[in-house]
Amino acid sequence: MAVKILFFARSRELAGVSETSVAVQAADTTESLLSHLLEQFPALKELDGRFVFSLNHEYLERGSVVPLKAGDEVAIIPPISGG
Amino acid sequence: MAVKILFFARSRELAGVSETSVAVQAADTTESLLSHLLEQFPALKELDGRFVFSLNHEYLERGSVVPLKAGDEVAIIPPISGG
Amino acid sequence: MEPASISGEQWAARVSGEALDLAQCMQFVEDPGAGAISTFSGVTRNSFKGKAVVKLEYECYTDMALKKLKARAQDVCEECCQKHAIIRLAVAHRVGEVWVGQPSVLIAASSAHRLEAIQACHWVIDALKATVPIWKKEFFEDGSIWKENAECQLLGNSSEGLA
Amino acid sequence: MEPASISGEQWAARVSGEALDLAQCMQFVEDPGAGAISTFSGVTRNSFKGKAVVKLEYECYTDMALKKLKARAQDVCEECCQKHAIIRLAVAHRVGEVWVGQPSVLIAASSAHRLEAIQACHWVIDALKATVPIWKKEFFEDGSIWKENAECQLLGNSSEGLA
Repeated sequence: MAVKILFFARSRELAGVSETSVAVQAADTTESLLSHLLEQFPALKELDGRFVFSLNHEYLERGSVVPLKAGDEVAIIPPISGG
Repeated sequence: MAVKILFFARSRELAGVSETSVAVQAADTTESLLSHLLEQFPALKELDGRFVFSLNHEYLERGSVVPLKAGDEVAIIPPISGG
Repeated sequence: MEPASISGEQWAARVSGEALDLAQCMQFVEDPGAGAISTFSGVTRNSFKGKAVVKLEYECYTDMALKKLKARAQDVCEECCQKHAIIRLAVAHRVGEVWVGQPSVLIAASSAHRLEAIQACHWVIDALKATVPIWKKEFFEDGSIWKENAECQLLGNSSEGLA
Repeated sequence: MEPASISGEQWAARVSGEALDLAQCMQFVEDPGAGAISTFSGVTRNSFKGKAVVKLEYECYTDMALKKLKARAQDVCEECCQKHAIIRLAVAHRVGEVWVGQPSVLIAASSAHRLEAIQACHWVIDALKATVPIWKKEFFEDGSIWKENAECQLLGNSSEGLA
């Protein structure tokens, strides 16, 4: 069971990659994913929590705990600045 | 002493000309000019007063009585519809 | 008619019997300090209150129209320049026949930030309709009529907005 | 990047690594029933708070951005269509390097009457800045910084406007 993780903008620079894959268990959530990512990419701590997750192209509320399943696409979304 | 008169839109069609020249005396005003024009171009009565004069490229208030002098340019301005 | 135009450092106004060119208006307002460019095109549409429109025909008191367009452009530039906001403004109006789909009026405005450019276009088209001596006749299959802008206050008791 | 786009009958959204083309957006929204076409171009400007800007660099979560642009376009079209007002809407955003004077975003809207086209451009650029996952980095002579839109509410307590 794997979840695809995308990094953008500053989170991409800090992680040093634009994409990774994380194995998840049935009980895993965005909360456990975050712990895992901060362990794997400690530089992400510099974001100081200034981001939200998106799950399958929809924003998640900041700090919300949402279950994950195989095939999900999660992205780290720092404050946006299009336009 | 002459004043130049310009007709636009419906007033031009009713007058049948786009321009004319009217001799004015020292005491003449937009009021006496109007009487003269309605006499010379009776079809202008069909405007039913729905116009203002401009004098030298500035609108005059409807019905106002303004003195005229040689070289003035007066126009009949029906309701505008640019844009 | 031959194109007639008037311009200042920050603004340009034009009345022309030829097809209007949005790219030309855009080019006038482009500026390295501009973060936003907004445009407005008024176009002949194919119907009015359910009746098929064939074309519009515009007539213009050119000298006075350019004087009024200049005044409106300066109003916008002066008001906005106090906020260092509007950089440039271009407005062009066509005279003569304007067929369905063709533009009769173009406005372009540039500014540092987006709000002012959008507002400038909005304000200029409203002011043009209210104060610039231009007339249009609408042609249907079976007749024609001289239009009157709802914004035109010339016949009202107030001369507000006619300066 | 290769251009990516999504469109419906009344709207088109595009994200592209190539220079944006306003004429193309205009063409999409042209319609015999349109009396007004309004456009908005967001352009790289040469300074930010007095500091010289060299270029911007945009990055985009393409799939999600197109989904959000589609939702915003449909919001506008649906709301306005109830008033038979907006005819068509096109929005395009560039990714990669955008130099001073070049557009990063283009919006064009057509409507029967002028107010709706102007408001649609205004609303779409505001909504884009608030909800579409695109990021820009500003490059100065001596460094660079990731920008954050003031309109971005992602970090607020409210998730209003993020749908």
